[in-house]
Amino acid sequence: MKKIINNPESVVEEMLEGIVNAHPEYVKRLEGFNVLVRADAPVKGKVALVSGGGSGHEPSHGGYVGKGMLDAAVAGEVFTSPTPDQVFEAIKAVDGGSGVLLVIKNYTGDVMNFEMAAEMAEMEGIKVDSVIVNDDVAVENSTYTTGRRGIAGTVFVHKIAGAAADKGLELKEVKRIAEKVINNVRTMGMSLTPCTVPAAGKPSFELAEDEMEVGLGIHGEPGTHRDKIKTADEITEHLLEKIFNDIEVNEKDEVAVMVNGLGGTPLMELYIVNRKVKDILQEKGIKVYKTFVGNFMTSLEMAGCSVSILKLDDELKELLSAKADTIAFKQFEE
Amino acid sequence: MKKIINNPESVVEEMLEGIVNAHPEYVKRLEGFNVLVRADAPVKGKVALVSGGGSGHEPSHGGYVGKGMLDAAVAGEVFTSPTPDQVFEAIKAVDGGSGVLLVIKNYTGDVMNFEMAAEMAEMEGIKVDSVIVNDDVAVENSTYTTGRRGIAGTVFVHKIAGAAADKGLELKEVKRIAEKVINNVRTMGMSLTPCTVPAAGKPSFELAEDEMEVGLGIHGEPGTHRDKIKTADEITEHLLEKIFNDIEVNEKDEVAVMVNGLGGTPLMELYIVNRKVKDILQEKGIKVYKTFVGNFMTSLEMAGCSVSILKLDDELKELLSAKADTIAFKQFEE
Amino acid sequence: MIKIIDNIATTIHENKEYLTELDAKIGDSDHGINMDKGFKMVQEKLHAVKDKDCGTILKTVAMTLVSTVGGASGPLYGTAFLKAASVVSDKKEINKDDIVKMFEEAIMGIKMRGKANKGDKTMLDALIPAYEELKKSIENNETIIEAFDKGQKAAYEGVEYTKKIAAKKGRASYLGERSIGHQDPGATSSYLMLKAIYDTLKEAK
Amino acid sequence: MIKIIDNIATTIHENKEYLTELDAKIGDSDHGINMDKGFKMVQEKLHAVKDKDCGTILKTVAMTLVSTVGGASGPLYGTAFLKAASVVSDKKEINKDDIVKMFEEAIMGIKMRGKANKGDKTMLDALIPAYEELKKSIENNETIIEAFDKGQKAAYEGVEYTKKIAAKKGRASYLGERSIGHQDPGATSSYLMLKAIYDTLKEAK
Ligand SMILES: Nc1ncnc2c1ncn2[C@@H]1O[C@H](COP(=O)(O)OP(=O)(O)O)[C@@H](O)[C@H]1O
Ligand SMILES: Nc1ncnc2c1ncn2[C@@H]1O[C@H](COP(=O)(O)OP(=O)(O)O)[C@@H](O)[C@H]1O
Ligand SMILES: [Mg+2]
Ligand SMILES: [Mg+2]
Ligand SMILES: [Mg+2]
Ligand SMILES: [Mg+2]
Repeated sequence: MKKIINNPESVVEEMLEGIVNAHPEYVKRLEGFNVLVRADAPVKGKVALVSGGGSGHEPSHGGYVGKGMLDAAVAGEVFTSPTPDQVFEAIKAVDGGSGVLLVIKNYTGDVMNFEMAAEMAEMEGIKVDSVIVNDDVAVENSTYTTGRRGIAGTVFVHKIAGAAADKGLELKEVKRIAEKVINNVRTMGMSLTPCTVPAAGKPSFELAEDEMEVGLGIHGEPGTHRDKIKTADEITEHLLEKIFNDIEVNEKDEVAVMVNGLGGTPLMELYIVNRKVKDILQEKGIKVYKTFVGNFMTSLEMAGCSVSILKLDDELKELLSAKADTIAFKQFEE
Repeated sequence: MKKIINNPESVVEEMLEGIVNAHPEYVKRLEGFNVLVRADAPVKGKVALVSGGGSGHEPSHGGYVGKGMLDAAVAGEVFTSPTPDQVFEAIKAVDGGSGVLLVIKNYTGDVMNFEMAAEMAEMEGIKVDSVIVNDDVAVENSTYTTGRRGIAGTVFVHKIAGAAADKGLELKEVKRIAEKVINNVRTMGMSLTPCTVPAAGKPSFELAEDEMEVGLGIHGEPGTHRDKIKTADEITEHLLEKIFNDIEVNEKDEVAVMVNGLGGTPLMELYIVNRKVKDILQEKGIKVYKTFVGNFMTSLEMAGCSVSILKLDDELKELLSAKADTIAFKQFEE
Repeated sequence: MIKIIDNIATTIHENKEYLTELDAKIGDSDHGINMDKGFKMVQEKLHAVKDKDCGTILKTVAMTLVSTVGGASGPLYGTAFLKAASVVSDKKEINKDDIVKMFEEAIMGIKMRGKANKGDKTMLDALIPAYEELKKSIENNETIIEAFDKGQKAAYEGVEYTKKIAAKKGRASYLGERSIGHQDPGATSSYLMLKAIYDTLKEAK
Repeated sequence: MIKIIDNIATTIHENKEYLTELDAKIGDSDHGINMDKGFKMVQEKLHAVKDKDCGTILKTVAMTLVSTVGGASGPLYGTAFLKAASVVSDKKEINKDDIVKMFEEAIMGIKMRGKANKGDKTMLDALIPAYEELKKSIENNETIIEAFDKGQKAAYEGVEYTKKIAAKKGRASYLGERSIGHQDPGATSSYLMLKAIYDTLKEAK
């Protein structure tokens, strides 16, 4: 295991200290908890957004705390959901009187821990609601299973619901908009290498020099299949094919694109993927409204990428273009 | 070689297409050249900043094209300086009548190719001047050698000189400020893994499972020495020690910090490094004015990091805090 | 009460590796580690509440599990203990009816929290049969010890049954059919807890 | 003139691997590749200017090298040819004095561009001795062929000398003392070019 760390047990603690040291103008930490909240929290009168999950997906979610996105991010151990008491503290710290929306990635542990926190908060009279992001088309969706996982598409939920809250919309409205994003975003990923959870000390799986894993989760869960490494264009075609099998996007529709790196893949390769994404969308007559390329939802040092497509309407477009000023996602108003 | 690419020969071309596809609101490409210029270039009356160098350091330099930083970035082949004709086109395209400043990283090839371009531009009556960044303390500086290399500190030059140009300062002043940054910034790096130039197909060097290379350049040049992997705290101590051996920073001085990832290292580790940087600076009574943590000047997928320290005065502080709106570096005014 | 919980904690600790190995097959190999972490903390906290009413004690167990176990089983077992606590708040003694009611509430809590059902290859496949047997036994006026004996035996059968079915809930569900043939770790820890209760009661007699 | 340049290109092509191997030892193993890429393009462009004056021809060579070779040697050789071109602009014939002047200007150009000097382990360690011998020979009224023969021999000695010294300029300078024992690739390509000129002149006689 080659990592720049001190002690596998303390990576989350030390990372959080490093984040707060670096960006005190954006975030402060709730003393005694693995929770980062906006430096100016609570914002009176604004619906607050809380997200989080296991660590190891940086900049998710602490990097999105700030104006126009999250009010708090709760950090669990690496790839492990945070416990409800942590989430509960986050909710209490950011509630500005207009209620709190939890943005949860769809994993059994995350869902249950966040929902328990919501109940605790409600018992204290805080208005809490939640949405569950499930954009990963690699997993089949069915009401009889745990359903699709939440991956990079979550960042679109943070951005757009965050903008809605920033506009002063009420909790019900912010939730409606978050769910609209969830219903319209799909993601599919692949990786070239595994990653190593510091406490485990060894890679989550093994891949031969000429192999790639397709459709895997962001915790190194096994994907849909293993394949010989293909060209960037072929990989991109496959990812988009899976996405378009799951969601109908028609000619003249407008979309936002996110080409997300899993942590160990250089930007150069992500842009090469984006070139092909654009080509394919252009062929289909789909209009790209905005493109995001970078490391948004990572799996430690895993090499690989995911592509997300978000179908837009006027409301989503306006909110996606709104100002955001967080550690890792900044955008000027247009 | 595990990469998401189509053809090793066309990575730069396809990457540039991917960048322009993704960010047409920021950059356009000079037809037939590997040059990205501001979408609104040339900006009349403003001193223009041009930088560039070999590719493989993304988001350097194309990611810094935009308001408050660069007017153009010239992309050579991977780890190879661009030729003067390319740089010359960039200069012509962005000159807004107030002259052009070239920001060159100190490598023999880069320096000579950019200077030839400057001469070509002067022959056409364009006012051109240049600065040479040499922040890498791993290499000994001496007038009898090629001198220190230019690495991550270059991004501070882009930011601060870019802000000076944005303020409407004249070429001489912008150059003076760029040189002030260069005189006050030092960087030291280390890596855990090599990187692979796509056209070469194999890693630039080999490192055992328990080894790290200290003081290496951003093209996989050999470092000052090879060592057993140490803890993050020990590594950080060593990097800062080398920096402070080279530049005097006293109690009460204010600095900006950049903890830069080389491409394959997760943010988590960079923040763990930053935690220790802050501790050391605090012990010395040095005040941290601003901290930047992320992948700013990379070496393809190399795992590792560098730390840069920039000594500030009031002028540099003001310019560092100024608004910047580029693809990869965005900052709201404070 | 304190004695029972203490014994549960000891049992879980003794089976830490075993539970983790089961989770390695179809999950993320942390079930034993997480459960042990939780019950160790429970043991530490028990001291402070040992003279309190049953509701307070169980609530302490619940909140401790919730805030230390994490993953799926933390909130599930936490909810179960919390719901059971609500039946006996302020009570220092527990009667037979309380036991049935506590059990019932605990299962409803788990169902509510995890949205799973019998046959989904979860802890419910141990707990529901155990509850049914225990209830029947008590309705037939058998002793509490007899009731828990029947309960733990039914839980054991339930654990065996989980080997035959595919997971529909939790992390194992990503494996689909490939989860068949493996025993569910959560069902196993549920069985172990019931066994620990039965053993404690029998010993105390 | 065209013939000479064509032969230089051929020589470089034949030594592509050799020059690259030398660069692998103390540089980044691209010198032969880059030079060959440049001179191939020169050969393609020569056609269009073959009836033009020497200045135009040399300027074409210079600009082609500059825009295709890259790295350190691209601008250096480009500058050298450009400076040489300035001596013979508009001329269709070159005399002995022109040759000395062209050579002198080329070396000054390289020095100006690369800020290196004799003894820094660069192409100058081949070119400066060559220039000095050639100049002496011409001042002594020897033939152009004789002058180039002495020049290329001095260049060869210069290449040998680079093995003995440490690099102070260019990429090899990061190696410091560790560069001793290796022959400089740029000095070698300079020698090969002079040799090609001499061979062409001798053959044409
Ligand atoms: N929705 C659910 N309802 C009931 N039990 C569940 C559910 N999901 C998972 N479980 C139980 O939790 C166990 C796994 O617990 P654990 O390994 O601690 O959590 P995680 O899967 O988050 O790592 C499973 O074996 C199963 O018995
Ligand atoms: N400053 C300099 N002045 C003169 N010649 C130089 C200088 N720097 C490098 N060279 C020459 O350039 C050669 C290397 O050329 P090349 O490999 O094409 O460039 P790069 O080092 O950029 O890859 C060296 O062998 C040396 O002869
Ligand atoms: Mg588990
Ligand atoms: Mg787990
Ligand atoms: Mg070279
Ligand atoms: Mg080179």
